[in-house]
Formats: sequence, structure tokens, C-alpha cells
Amino acid sequence: MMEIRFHGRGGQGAVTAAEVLAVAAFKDGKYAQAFGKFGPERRGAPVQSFTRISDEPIRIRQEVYEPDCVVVLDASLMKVVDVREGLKEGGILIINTGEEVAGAWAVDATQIAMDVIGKPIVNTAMLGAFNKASECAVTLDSLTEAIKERFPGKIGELNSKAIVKASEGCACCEV
Amino acid sequence: MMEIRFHGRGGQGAVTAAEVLAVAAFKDGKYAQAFGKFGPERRGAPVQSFTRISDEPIRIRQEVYEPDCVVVLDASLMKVVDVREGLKEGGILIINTGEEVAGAWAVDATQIAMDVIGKPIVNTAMLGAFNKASECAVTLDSLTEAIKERFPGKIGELNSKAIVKASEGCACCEV
Amino acid sequence: MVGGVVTKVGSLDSNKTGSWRSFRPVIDREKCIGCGLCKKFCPDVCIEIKDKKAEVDYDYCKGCLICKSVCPVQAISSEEEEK
Amino acid sequence: MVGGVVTKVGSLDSNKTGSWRSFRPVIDREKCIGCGLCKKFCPDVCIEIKDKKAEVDYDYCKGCLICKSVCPVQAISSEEEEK
Amino acid sequence: MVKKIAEGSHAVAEVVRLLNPDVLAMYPITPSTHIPERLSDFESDGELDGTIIRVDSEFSAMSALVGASATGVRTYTATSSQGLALMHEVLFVASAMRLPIVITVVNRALSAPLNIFNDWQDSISERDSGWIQMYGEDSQEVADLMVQAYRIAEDKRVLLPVMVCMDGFFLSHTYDVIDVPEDLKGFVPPYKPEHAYLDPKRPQTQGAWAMQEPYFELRKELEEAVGAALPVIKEVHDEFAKVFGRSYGGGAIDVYGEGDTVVVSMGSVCTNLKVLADRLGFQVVRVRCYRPFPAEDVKKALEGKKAVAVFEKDVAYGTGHGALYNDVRACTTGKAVNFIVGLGGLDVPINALEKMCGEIDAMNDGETRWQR
Amino acid sequence: MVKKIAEGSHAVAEVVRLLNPDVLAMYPITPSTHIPERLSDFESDGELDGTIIRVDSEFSAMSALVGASATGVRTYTATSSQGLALMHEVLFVASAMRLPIVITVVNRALSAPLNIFNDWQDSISERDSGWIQMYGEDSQEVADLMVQAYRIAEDKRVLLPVMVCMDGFFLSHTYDVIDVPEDLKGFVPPYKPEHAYLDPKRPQTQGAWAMQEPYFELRKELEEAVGAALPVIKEVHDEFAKVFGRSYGGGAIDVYGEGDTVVVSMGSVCTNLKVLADRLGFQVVRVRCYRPFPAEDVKKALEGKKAVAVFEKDVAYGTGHGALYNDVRACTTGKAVNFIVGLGGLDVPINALEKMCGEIDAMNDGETRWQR
Amino acid sequence: MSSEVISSGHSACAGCGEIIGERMVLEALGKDVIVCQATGCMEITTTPYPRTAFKVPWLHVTFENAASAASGIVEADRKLGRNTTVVAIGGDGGMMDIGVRALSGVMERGHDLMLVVTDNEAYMNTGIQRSSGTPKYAATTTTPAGSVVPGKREWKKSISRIAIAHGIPYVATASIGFPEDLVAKVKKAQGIKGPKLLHIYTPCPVGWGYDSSKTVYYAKKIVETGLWPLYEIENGKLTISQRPTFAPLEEYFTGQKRYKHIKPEHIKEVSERVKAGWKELEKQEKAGVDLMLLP
Amino acid sequence: MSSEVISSGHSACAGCGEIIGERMVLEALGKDVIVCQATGCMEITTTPYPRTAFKVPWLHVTFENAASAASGIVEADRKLGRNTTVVAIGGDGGMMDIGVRALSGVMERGHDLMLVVTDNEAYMNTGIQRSSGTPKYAATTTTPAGSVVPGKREWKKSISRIAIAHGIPYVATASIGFPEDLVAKVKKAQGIKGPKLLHIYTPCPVGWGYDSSKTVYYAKKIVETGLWPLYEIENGKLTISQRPTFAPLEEYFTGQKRYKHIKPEHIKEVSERVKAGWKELEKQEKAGVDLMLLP
Ligand SMILES: Cc1ncc(C[n+]2csc(CCOP(=O)(O)OP(=O)(O)O)c2C)c(N)n1
Ligand SMILES: Cc1ncc(C[n+]2csc(CCOP(=O)(O)OP(=O)(O)O)c2C)c(N)n1
Ligand code: SF4
Ligand code: SF4
Ligand code: SF4
Ligand code: SF4
Ligand code: SF4
Ligand code: SF4
Ligand SMILES: [Mg+2]
Ligand SMILES: [Mg+2]
Repeated sequence: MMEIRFHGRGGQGAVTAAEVLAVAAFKDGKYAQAFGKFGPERRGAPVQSFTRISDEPIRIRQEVYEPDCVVVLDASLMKVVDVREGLKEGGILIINTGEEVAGAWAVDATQIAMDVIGKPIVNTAMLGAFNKASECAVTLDSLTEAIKERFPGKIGELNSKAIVKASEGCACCEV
Repeated sequence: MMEIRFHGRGGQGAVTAAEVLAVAAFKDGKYAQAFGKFGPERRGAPVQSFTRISDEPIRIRQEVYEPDCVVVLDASLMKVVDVREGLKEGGILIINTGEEVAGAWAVDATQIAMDVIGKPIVNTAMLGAFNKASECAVTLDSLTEAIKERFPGKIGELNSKAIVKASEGCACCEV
Repeated sequence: MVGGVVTKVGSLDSNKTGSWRSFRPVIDREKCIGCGLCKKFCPDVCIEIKDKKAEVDYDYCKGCLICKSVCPVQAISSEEEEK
Repeated sequence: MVGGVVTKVGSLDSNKTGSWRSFRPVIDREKCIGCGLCKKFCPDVCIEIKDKKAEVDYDYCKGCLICKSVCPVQAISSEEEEK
Repeated sequence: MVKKIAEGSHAVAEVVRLLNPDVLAMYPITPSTHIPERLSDFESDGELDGTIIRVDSEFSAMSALVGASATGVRTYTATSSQGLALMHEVLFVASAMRLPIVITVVNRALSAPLNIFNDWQDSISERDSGWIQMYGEDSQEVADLMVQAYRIAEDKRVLLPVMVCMDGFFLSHTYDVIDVPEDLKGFVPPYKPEHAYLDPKRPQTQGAWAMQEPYFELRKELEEAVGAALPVIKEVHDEFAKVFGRSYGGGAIDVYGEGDTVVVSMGSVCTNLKVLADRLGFQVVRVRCYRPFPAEDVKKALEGKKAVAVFEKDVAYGTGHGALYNDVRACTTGKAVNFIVGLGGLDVPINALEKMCGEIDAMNDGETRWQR
Repeated sequence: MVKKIAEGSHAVAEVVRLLNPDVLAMYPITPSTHIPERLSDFESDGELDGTIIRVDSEFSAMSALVGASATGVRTYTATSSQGLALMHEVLFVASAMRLPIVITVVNRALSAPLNIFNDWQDSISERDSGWIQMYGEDSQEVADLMVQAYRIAEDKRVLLPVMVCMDGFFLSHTYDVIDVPEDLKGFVPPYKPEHAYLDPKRPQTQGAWAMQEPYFELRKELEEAVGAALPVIKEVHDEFAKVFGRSYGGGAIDVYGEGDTVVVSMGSVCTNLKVLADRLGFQVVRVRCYRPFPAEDVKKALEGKKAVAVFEKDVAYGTGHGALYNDVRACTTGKAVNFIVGLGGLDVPINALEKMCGEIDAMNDGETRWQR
Repeated sequence: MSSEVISSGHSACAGCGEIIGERMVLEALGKDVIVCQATGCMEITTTPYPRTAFKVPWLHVTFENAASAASGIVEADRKLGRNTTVVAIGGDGGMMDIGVRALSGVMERGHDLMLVVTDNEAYMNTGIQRSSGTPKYAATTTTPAGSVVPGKREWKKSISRIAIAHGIPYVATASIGFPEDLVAKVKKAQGIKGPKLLHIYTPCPVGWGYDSSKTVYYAKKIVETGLWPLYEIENGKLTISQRPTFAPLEEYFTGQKRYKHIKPEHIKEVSERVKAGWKELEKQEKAGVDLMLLP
Repeated sequence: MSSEVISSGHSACAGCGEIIGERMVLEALGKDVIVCQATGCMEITTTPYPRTAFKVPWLHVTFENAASAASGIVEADRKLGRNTTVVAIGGDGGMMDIGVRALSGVMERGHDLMLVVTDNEAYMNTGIQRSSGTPKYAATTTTPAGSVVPGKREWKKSISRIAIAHGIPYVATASIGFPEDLVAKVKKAQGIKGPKLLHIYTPCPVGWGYDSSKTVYYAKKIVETGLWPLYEIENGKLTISQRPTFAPLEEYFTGQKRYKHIKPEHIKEVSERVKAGWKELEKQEKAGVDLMLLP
């Protein structure tokens, strides 16, 4: 089983990202679970969400305490939140940033989103990066299909493109 | 212990009568309990109330099923209610009526009330009759005191007079 | 009945409220013009106009004497009820 | 505290909401006429007028840019926040 | 203290006047109505210090009291049945905010069908609310409980709201001989809140919301406070007995008579049970304090007994028993049976009780009989 | 039946659409809100047959459903926490009027302090209301319970309202793989009331009040109906299993694993408990049907066990335990202990559960631990 | 008995004005009706299980929810393909106090139903306690006239004005003293789609303490004094139904125990308020403001 | 921070109009105040135990009872010999729907308190569901614009009209777009004894789907279009505070996601209603009817 934790800000769609990832994994024929960590948070406040992906039915029901992968939608969060908390030894950290971060995968999702969608909607692009960084723990096909289902029409199309582009543009900075 | 049941019609003050009797008995140095049988009854509908009088503290708390005395404020009730129900062997039945009723004490409380109070308020007069019929289970003094407390001023005075008059005017028709 | 449902509608007419009466409205059929005002106001739904004359159902009449008070031709008088 | 009573009033200022910001309002002290309109509308109570000039407390400013939109002399511009 | 004869409701109203609550909220519902009516009489004759708010509903009654108590004054209301049920949501808030509100619940059956008479379903259905619940056997005890209730509620070790429960009609509408205190002899000092007040000079926030951890902690504190009330209840009872000369068997439970068989019950039906106990030789354990439930006291009283019979006027629907039985059941491994009586105000006369008591021996452990 | 992945609330909304209630009343409250939101989506796209009434409060929600159900149609609502608490008075009316209303309770803690997260205090505090209460372990079961609920509620042997309870957030806001039926296969026939309808052609009076005797009788009938629901619940469960191919261990309780120690609980925390049971070798008894309480089934399951530990997310304030513990306690004379967990949405991860399970042996009979 | 909708045998007090109002409304509506009744005198006196005085479908749920329960009935009825007239009816307490949220809710949502308030100016069923409908200075058991307080201290709440403020298509006041007017309004309301509210004055001999035969007298007299204006608002347009003769208020207060203590200065105060109120009402009528559209 | 009544650090969304309104009201009232807040965004974003953003005494009880809890505070405060300004404040949901009984009750009883409705036209705290304050055609999560239904189907309820119908001495509408007007009204209300109600328009960027910087824009624009009339009723006298320029409604609807689906015919309908409503409002003002006395 793979456990993923998303960090984002209220309004950035971290929960949606976790859900779309779960849907995509399901399309890949896997079992999946996704949920947010809810609170009174409003737009802009730090939020978290989680996805579990597994070949077997998922029986546990608890927060993700030791993620295999952490996805950070907003690099500025790293100043206020310990995004590495509990990350497994050898786990994957993916960050939306234009810069390199030691030991982490970096992707400039904001730039990609601006280029492709025309708005700084980064949650979907980060899923593309996840596809790359996780060595295809979820397929691009399923991701794009899932996103188009969630957002029918043009928005889905554009987001789907952002996913593909981000997958390509994601790179790891070895420590 | 003496148990008394009153029969009246909504608006006639059967509950008040039971209460005033209890207060009077208390003034006589006895223990007493009084309560009504409540329902959705409105003015005119048959109602019941109860008084217990005792030299000892009263411990039981239930309806009066086998009264030592039954007081009927309105003779017309006898057509619709079995006022004798449960009345003990040798028990006292007091009826507000201008006629004689075999085995019962009769008092024309309505007439007395009209004469004295100027209104057909019979409940207090019936207490006078009870004083007589019960051979002073409650004293006239206490009854008149109790009624004056309950209805201060002129109303109490008049009712108190009605009590005295009814006590005098009450007669038993032996069987 | 399940849930306390009552299906015998109007069955409260088993309650003969005429016994509550202290005063009895009496209709003077001579005077009555059958206008129906008394019936219109009777709270106990116990006046019928038959052959253009008001009739009281004493099984239910509680003796409020509203009918008497509204009759335009004073066709209703009242009597104290026999006890 | 018994019953969940909070006695440290105003203590929510421990919550540095400035980190939420995506855009940063920047006040041009030259242009600012100290009218206080921005302060009046700021939802985050984080503008002070000092020496007749507006100053933003970036610890709390969430970057809504209402201040920018209401400034009568366009003294406020916005910058994307450094990530 | 003067012995006099008075309607139960009026005795309560007189004691309430003495206790001098600052804010009273009132909404009529049978059979609690005589209390606000009598208090209104006092008010219109200028004999009541407190302010009566004649609210639009019981929901608003309890809400107004929460507001007033949070401001820091003493509060009071009385209600029954649907009225108490309508307060449900606010009851849970009042206790966890630790506001020492006192109410008289004049017990009445819950609708449907609508019925104005006595049983305990109304207050029993609020037993989880974090309120202290005391049940009086007669008007004298109810009046005395009112006095004790404010002492308990406002005790710094407790700070919880209290329901004083009295059987509707059987007590509220009955004239009985009773000692109504004319003076509280300093037994209930003025309420001076240290924890919760709304005062511009000392601002505080009441009713903050909480995330998981503090919520868990505050609810734990609530349960601890309810539990901690038990010794205080006993202490206040004993002190009351000393000052006023009336004792009710120790505060939590009242054990009467002797016998192998124990009958457990609450409220006014116990007077009849005690009469019968004298006659038949069983023991009566009367639960005065139902919440917190005095499990240790009950357990001790039931130890080694042949059989326990719980008589009650409520149903824990879907369990096959009443709520009191279920609580008592946990206190004994011996034989216990349950009688559901008096629902909807059905009279429970001594004869009927005698018949039931005669059935106990033949009943199976865990059996429940509904006795009309 | 199609396996898909969906948020728990949305799965419920889809099943509700299939069940085709005629009147739906809705009032938002977290975490139940996604259900009415999804149903509103259906409506505004013309994909919902029923009429949604967007009421002014939960009190009105339940009232509107009572009106609609009394008229003779199928009804639905969803709520949580304060919303359920606000319905309190009407809940008691709905059951005694024998109206087969079905609601989804998305369980959430009760205020104060206000907290939007999951525990069971809301529905547990309505356990006396005469409603059937079923608790689902996961969204699949909740969806399936919705289908079963209408069959049970509308069964002529039952005719009672049903609460289907699901853990807020843990289930309602979680995407899970689930079979959502696409067709009810005739499992839930249309509702054709024979006892209660409001129809000018066949006039009847509903909601009459009652004096003592008929009141007692009608309440007795209510308790009998709640009890009688148990076999129907099992029967419907079994039939559902046959038709839809999913079984939950018999309807009333779900016994999992083997062992001397038994852990009793409800709802979604059981998934973790079962994982742990596999590891540690204890038995899990999951109560699916909490009202009527399946005392016989529980008793049988607990017979001869070394120890019983009840894990629950609610408190019966003033008893020192949770409500489930108190119910289970009556079913066993052996050692039983109680863990209060997860109040206010506190996560109850396997690690924490493991730690608690490790403590059972050392605990005294009757002990309660509050485990953060 | 003579009524198609309600039988004799109910236990309303002799001379009850509220049951007259209830019957007049229901008779005017006919048999294709479903009634949803709030707790109160009209419920208690008519439906002791296992009997009922009603002959039309009738439901009682709680004191405070007649309107919302009725909204469920309306929508259920539509689903059943019927178009029955649904009436939520209750006293001043049930509709103006504890039930006002439900009332407001159904008006806002626009359900097609009739709301009827039978106003006897107190909680009578529980023994004559103050409601928001109790007039200033009236004594009730919770606003007794004592040595310090002269009965109720607040003015009566106007549920018709509150209803109008919801912009519903029909609102009217009526009195059982004027049955033709009352029946006409009920029938007119029945023909209009959407929420309709009728506020009906129904004297109570027991609660007010007057002789039972005088129910109709008081129901007429109050209109004559101007204390109870009869008007209707149809599609936003206010029309006064009948102008008062401004009969002296004493003619109305006299004979009612609840006003026994009333002093000349109180009467003067009320009387001035009545006159002032009428001036404003006439001004309002004349202004011809569309009260449905007013923001 | 700069405010005496509320600190920074609260978690209202960036650009929240409601917290601007809350602050403006409280700042205008000063520190001798007790606030009773209904559940909603303003409660959740300010008071996470063990912290609070408020610096004045503040109480939250439930969603529906801010007004009745406040009535208890007022009376307690008097008993303590104080004369503090007591404010019950809540959103459109808390005050206009579920709390309307409490509101009506305190107005009828005449408590000396301020009632403040901060209206963002939906239940925002729970995720943008319809309330009675939601305007016609606005999309919310429970009135989504779909292929069959174009958003909300009913007109917005007017709590100010309902308050006026209670005959209270002061009622006013305001918008955070016009702070001087708002503050003046708050201060005027504070000086009047009895129940006062302020209905304040407070845009919500998240619930309405517009850019956070435009909160004040919308708060001004709606007044200019005439869709949100500013008026006050002091001692019964209606005075329009500001006349609209009738700016095209498009200027207001545009940029709000909740109106994205709105069609020209809808705009036309709303616009005609606005104009008609203004005509009536002006008629009403001119008529000079005393709205406290109207029966
Ligand atoms: C929640 C609740 N509170 C109180 C009551 C008690 N109660 C029943 S009827 C009633 C008064 C009814 O007054 P009104 O509506 O004016 O009708 P009336 O009896 O005058 O006809 C009251 C207070 C109740 N049934 N439910
Ligand atoms: C009885 C009850 N029902 C529902 C809720 C859930 N709830 C909390 S706040 C809220 C919406 C608040 O809306 P509004 O009053 O308009 O304030 P806003 O959040 O928009 O500021 C709802 C539905 C609740 N707390 N209590
Ligand atoms: S006296 Fe009253 S009840 Fe009898 S007929 Fe006349 S109006 Fe009807
Ligand atoms: S009111 Fe008089 S005249 Fe008219 S029908 Fe009745 S009795 Fe006859
Ligand atoms: S951007 Fe918004 S929060 Fe920041 S200072 Fe300007 S108005 Fe205040
Ligand atoms: S609004 Fe502009 S000019 Fe006015 S104080 Fe702010 S920055 Fe300065
Ligand atoms: S108390 Fe009044 S309203 Fe009630 S039944 Fe009697 S007369 Fe009618
Ligand atoms: S949702 Fe709207 S009202 Fe609520 S805090 Fe955010 S902006 Fe303010
Ligand atoms: Mg009334
Ligand atoms: Mg809102």
C-alpha cells in the first residue's frame, strides 16, 4: 500500500487532488481511499489531504502518519509546516517550486498552470509530477481521464494537459 | 383517615372545594391532602377532586377509590356519573339538591348561594354541608377561616356565610 | 389502531355534552324566521334549520346561549336546566 | 479553563495569517495621503496609519488586496508573494 | 420554618422567591405552569426581586438562562415534557459551559400521543445531557432540593446545571402539609462566578469551539465534574439536614426498611412503596440522585439480596426495559426484574403495587412487566 | 451493481435517488451536507423525482417529513449533531405515530464546545426515541443499510422510523471503492400505507391525544414494535444478502475473528479493530443494530469469554461509562471494561487501539479509560 | 350533526369563540382539505383517542410545527397527484410565538397553503397565560394585575403585518363576529396560489372572564371600536374591509374580567393608540403601496 | 493590532466582507458592550479554543438562539446594575431562518438590545447553501444552477420589513460599502432604548465566487443598482438613506460565479422588480405612515 499526503492552502484544491488521484488509481484497477483533514480553514490557510493506493482492499481508516510520498502544492507552506513530518525513509517529496530542493522532486506547477490553463491552479499539475516521481504509481491515462470526469468540458481538457506537461517537467534533485 | 371525593362540573370549583377543605382540616390541627383529577375538561364537563384528612401524616399517594364521603356539587351529574362508586358501607353522600334523596344528605346549596352570594357558586356552601354531615370532621371555624384566606375581602365573607348557612340547612334522608 | 390513528371520524359525537348545560335555550317556533344566524354561531354545531325553523339538539347543546344573544327576532329564550 | 472559557482576549493574534498571502500589497508612501480608507476596510485589521501614512502588518495581511482596490490615490500596488 | 398546607407548585414558587434568582425565564406548559403563575403573582405585587422573561418558547427559555448565567447571575425556570424536549440542544451546551442553572422539571409524559400526565420520560430522556438530576419523593423534599440544588450547582467543585424533578400532578397539583423555609439561614450564599461572566471590565470569550484534542479534554472534564458532584451532593444534603432538620437518607439514595427483596424506584411512587414495604417486609431503595448515578451506593444496598425489582415510569425504547432498570442492572449480578408503571399518568395505587410485588418471586431474571 | 470509487456522502445520495423518496427535507449541517448538496445537483438537472423542501431548521425538516409521511408518501432527510438534537421533540412523535421516515445521521459531536467532527453523541442521545438505529462500518454498508432501512421501516410488522448512522468525515467525506446499486431489483416496493394517510376520500385523524390508559397501551405497542423489528432486520439483511450478494454477519451484530477477549464497538472504528484482531487474535463484536438492542445476540457472543472491552465514541454522562458499555454490561457477568475514544473526531489509529488492547488484562472490571 | 367537517361532542367550553372560528373556516373550505393543527384548545377539545370530532383529514404533531408539517403535506399531496387545500391552523401561541419560525419558513418558501391563526389572545389550553397576542393591560395568569403591575406591559404583536412583510399574495384579518366577511376571505384565499394567512379574532369566555353568551358581542364590538381592524392585502394591495364606528372602548372592556382592573388612563392610552393606528392604516391604504414588492 | 475590539489572526477568508461588517459594528459601539454571536463564519473564524480574536465580552451558544441568549444577558446586566450595550449578531441563516423565532420574540418583548444581521446571502460556514437571504437566481450548493433549474427560485426574504412589522423603534439597512452611513446608523441605534435591528450587506468572495479584492466594489455596486436599498425607520418613520443611480444590474452580477448562469431574461425580471420595488419604497416614504403605530 502506498500512502500519500498533500499539503496545500485552502482554495488550492488539495482535497480534490487526493480524490482525483484515488479515482485514477481505481481506474488503474487498484483500490484507493482519499480524504481531507478538515477544519474551519478558509481560503489561504494550510490544509492537508491523503490518498491510499493498494492492490488489496483497504481496511484501515486513520490519518496518514507515515506517508510514502508527500506532495506540496505551495512551497511557501514549508516555512510554516513541517512537510517532511513522518515521511518514510526513502519516501518521495514533491514540491511545486521553480527552484531545486535537495532530496526532493521539484516541478514549477504554477508556471505550467499559468502557461496551460491561464490560472494558477496547481493541484492537477502536481498529480502529473506525482506520476513521474512515483514511477507511475498511477498512470497518466487514468489521471487525465479522472480529471476530465471531475471537470467536464474545457476545464478538464486544460487540466489534463497540465498533468501531462508537469509529468514531463518534474525533476529530482538528488541529495 | 377520612377520604372525601367531590363531583362537580368544570368551573364549579370542585378542586377548590377539596383544597379549602384540606386547608381547614389543617387549621384544625390535622394532616390533609387534596388534589384534582385533571383532564382536558372545560367548563361544564364532569370533574372530580379528592381530600384526605387524618390525624397522622398522610403517606399514601393515589386516587381515592373507596371514599368515606362523596360530595356532589351538581345533582344533574348523577344522571351521567355513578357518584356512589366505591363509597364505603355506611359512607356519607352529600348532594346539592332541593329534594330529598334516599340515603343521602341533601342541601340546596344553589339556593343558599343565590340567597347569600347572589351567584350560583355552590362549592363553598357544600363544605358547610360536609361539616354537618360528617359530624364536624372539619370545624366551621376553620372552614370559614380557610375560605377567607383563599378569597380575601367581600367574596370570602359571603362564601363564609354560605358555609354556615349550608351547615344549618343540610339534612339527611334516612333510607 | 397502529400509531393512535383514529378512523371513525366524527366519533366524538358519542360525548353527549348536553349534560353540561345549566341553561336551556328554548326556541319559539312562532317567532323563528329560520334565518340561521343561531346555527351559524352555535359552537356546538347543534342547531338545525328544519322546515325553516331552528331546532336544538339538546344531546349536545351546552347552553352557552350565544344563539339567544344573536337571534334577530328574540325567538330564543332560556330556562334554567332541571337538576 | 472550566467550561472552555477563554480569558486571554485577542489571543488569536498568535495565528500569523500572513503566511496565507499570495499577493502582497505594497504601499507607496509617497503617494499615500493617509486617508485611512484602506484601514477602514481591511478585513484583517492589519493596517495602521502612522505619521499619516498607511503601514501594513505583513504578519497578518492575507493579501486580499481590498486596500489596493479602495485607495483613492492608487498608492497601493501588489506583488506576487515570494514562494 | 412554618408548617403549612400548600400546593406543591406553590411551595416551589415560594422557595424560588427566597432563593432570589436574578433572571427567570418562563413558558407555560402543564403541569409546571403553576410555578411561573405564582411567581408572576409575586412579581405583579412587587414581591419578586428577579426579572421574569416571558419567552417565546422553551428553547428561548433555556437560551436566555444560558445568556444570563454566562453574564454571572442566578437563574431559574420550570418546565415539563415537550418543553424540556424542546430545550434538548441547549441543555447539552449549558452543562458543558458549566453554567449553574437550576430548573424544576415537573415530570410529564412525552408525546405521541400527547398526554399531560406524569411519567418520567421527559427528564430520563435528558439523562446524557451532563446535568445533575435529583428526584423528590414529596413536595417537601422537592422544595428542600431546590435549596440544595443551587448550593450544589454553584459549588466551585461542581459548576453544573441541576434539574430538580417532581412528579406532575401527584406533587405539583396536590395540597400537602409542608415546611416552607421562610429564611435560607445563609445556606445559599449569593452567586459570585469566578469562571464565567460577561463583563466589559474583564472581557472573556465563552462558547469557543474546539478541535479534537481540546474537545476531548473538555468533555472529559465535564464527566469528571458530574462524577465529582456526588460527594458534594451528599455533603450538601447532610449540611442541609443539620441546618433545617430534615434528612433524606444520605443524599444519593434513600434506603427504607429491611428485607431480602429490594424494590428500587424514584419519586412520589416511593411513598406508596414504603407503606407497602412496612406491610410486606421488603426494602425500598429510592434513587434521589439519578445523575450522577450513585452506582456504588446502589451496589452496596443490593449486595446479597434475593431479588431486586425496579419500578419505573419510563422506557428505554428498544432495550426491553426502563432506563433505571438498565442502570441498576449494572450494579447487581443477582436476580433483577422490571416493572413499567404509571406511563401517561396512570395511577399506581398500593393495591396494584402489592399485586406486582407478589409476582416478583415467580418472575425470571431480566423480565419486564408493563403493569396498567 | 457497479464498483466505483466515490465519496461516502455521494454514494448515499445516489442510493437515496434510487429509493425515490417523494418528499425530502433538507437543512445543511456539517458533515451531513454533502448529501443534500448532491441531491440538489440531481434535482437541478431534472434527475430527482422527489421534491426537496429547503426548510428553515432541522425542527422543520423533521416536522415536514412527519407531515409528508402522515400523508402517505416516502420521505428522507440527512442531518448531524445539533441538527439531530434540534429534532429531538419531533423524533419522539414520529416513532409513536409509527411513520416510516428514514434519515441518515452523519454522526458528529455535540456542542459545547462546538466541534464539527465525528463521534456518536448525537444519535446515542436519541436512543430512547423509539427509532431504529443502525450503524454502518463503511460507506458500502451505509449505502446498503439505506436500502434495507426503507424495507424495515415500511414493513407492516414494524412501521417505525429508522436512523442510518455513518461516521462523519471518516465515512461521509472519504472516497472509497464501493458498489452502488444501479437498480433496486424490486427489493423496496413502493410505500403504500395502510395505517396512516391523509386523504380527503378516506378521512382520518392522526395525532390524537390520549388519557392514561390508551397512552400506556400505545407506548407499550411502540416498545413491542421496536422489539419486533429485530427479526425483521435480520430477515431483511439476509434477503438483501441473497439479492445483492453482500452480507454483514446476520443483521443485528457482526462477529469477526476468534479469541478469548472480545472487543465490542460500532461504526467505522471497527475496520481498524478488525485489522488488529487479525494481528492480536481477539474477537470483534460489532453492533450494527443498536436500537433495538440485540441483547440476546450480544449475550450469546460474549458467553464464556475472558474479558470484554467496549470501545465507543460517546458518554452516558453521570454513569462513568459510555452508553454502549452500559448496554453491553447488562449482557455479561464477566469482566468488562470501557474505552472512551475519538470524542470530537479524534483519530483512533491502529497504534492507539493496540496500546489500549494491551491494557485490558490489567484493568479492573468496570473500569473506564478515556483514551486520547 | 349539522356540520360536514366537525361533529358535536367536542369539549370546548360553552360559548367558545375559537371553535366557532375553526368551524367557520373549515366549512368555508369544504371537504377537499387536509388540516394540520397546532397543540392548543382546538386540538385538546376535539381529539381524545380513540375518538375525534373531525370529519376531514386532520393531523396534530406538536405545538410549534403546524406550518412546517403542513408544508410536508402540501408537497406530499402534489406528489400523490392531488390538489387538496392544506390548512395549518393554530392559536396565537402556536402560530405567533413558538410557531413563528415555522410560519416564517413556509411563507418564505412559498408553499401553496393556508395559514390560519385563531387568536384568543392568550395560551388558553394551559390556563390563560400571556402570549404575544395578549393585548396591553389584559390580565393573564402570567401577567396578573397586581398592586404594582397592571397586567401585560407590551402591545399586541401583529402577525398579519409580519405576514405581509413576507410578501405573500394574501393576508387578511377577520373576526367571527362578521361571518360573511370571514367566509369570503377564506374562500378568496383558497383560490389564490401560494401562502395565505388569515388572522381571526376568536373571543374566549373562560380566558377573558365574560358570560358565555357574549362571544359574538365581543367579536363584533372589538371591530366597532377599531381595536381590531378588518383588512386584507391581496397581491400586495391593502384594502380596509370595514371602518369602525369607534364605539367607546369601555363597551368592549366592560364585562371582561381580564380588564377588570383597567384604569381610565389605560383606556385613554389604548384609545389614543387605536385612533392613531387607524389614521396610519388609512394613510397606508390611500398610499396604495404594493406590499408584495416593497423591498 | 489596530482594533480595540478584535485582533488580527482570525481565519476569515482573505477579503471577507462579513468580518469587515462585524468589526465596523463593534468598533462603532465601543468597548462597553457584550456580544452574543450565532454560529457561522464569524464564530468559527474567531474563537478556536483556547484562543479568541475578540477583546470584548463575547458569547456563543447555538446557531438559532443568539437573540434569546442576548435577552438573558440584557436582563442579567440590568440586575448587575450595569447598562451595557448588548448585541446579538449573526448571519442571514442564523438570524433570518433558524433564529427568526428568537428574533421575533425579543422584538415583541421589547428588550433593550441591538440585533445585527450580517447578510452574505447564504449559509457560508457550512459551504454555501441556500438561505432565505439568498437572492433569486443565485446558485448555491443546494440551489445549484443545473440544466433544469436556474439557481434559487424564491425572492429574498426581507428581515428589515419583518422587523418593522414588529413595531420596534429602530430598523435600518446598511452596506459595508458605505461605512459612514453604517456607523452612523449603529450609533443612532445604540442611543435608542428598546430593540433595534440592523440588516447589513456583507459580500463573501468565496461564497459568491469573485476576486477577494472586489468585496467593497460589490458592497457599493449593489446599492447603486438599487438592489439593496439603504433606509432606516426611526420611531416608525421611514427615510431612504440614499437613492440609487440604477446602475445596470450587469455591473453587479458580472464577476460573481453564483450568477454565472444568469440569462438576460432573468436579469430583466430582477431589474424590473428592483425598479418596481423602488417606486413602492418611495411611495411608502412619501406616505409618511408611522410604521410603529400601524395595526
Ligand atoms: C413545546 C411545547 N411547549 C409548551 C406546550 C404547552 N402548551 C400546549 S397548548 C399551549 C397554549 C396554546 O395556546 P394557543 O396557541 O394560543 O392556543 P389556545 O389554547 O389559546 O387555543 C401550550 C403553552 C407544548 N405543548 N409544547
Ligand atoms: C441546529 C443547527 N443546524 C445547523 C447548523 C450548522 N450550521 C452552522 S453555521 C451554519 C450556516 C451559517 O450561515 P449564516 O448564519 O448565514 O452565517 P455565515 O456562515 O454565512 O456567516 C449552519 C447551517 C448548526 N450549527 N446548528
Ligand atoms: S345554547 Fe349554545 S350550544 Fe346550545 S344551541 Fe344555543 S348556541 Fe348552541
Ligand atoms: S336566529 Fe332566531 S330567527 Fe334565526 S333561525 Fe335562529 S332562532 Fe330562528
Ligand atoms: S491586502 Fe487585504 S489583508 Fe492585506 S492589508 Fe490589504 S486589505 Fe488588509
Ligand atoms: S487608502 Fe491609500 S491613501 Fe488612504 S491611507 Fe490607505 S494607502 Fe494611504
Ligand atoms: S378556554 Fe377558551 S378557547 Fe379554550 S375551549 Fe374554552 S372557551 Fe374555547
Ligand atoms: S466564507 Fe465568506 S463569509 Fe465566510 S469567512 Fe469566507 S469570505 Fe467570510
Ligand atoms: Mg390562544
Ligand atoms: Mg450567511
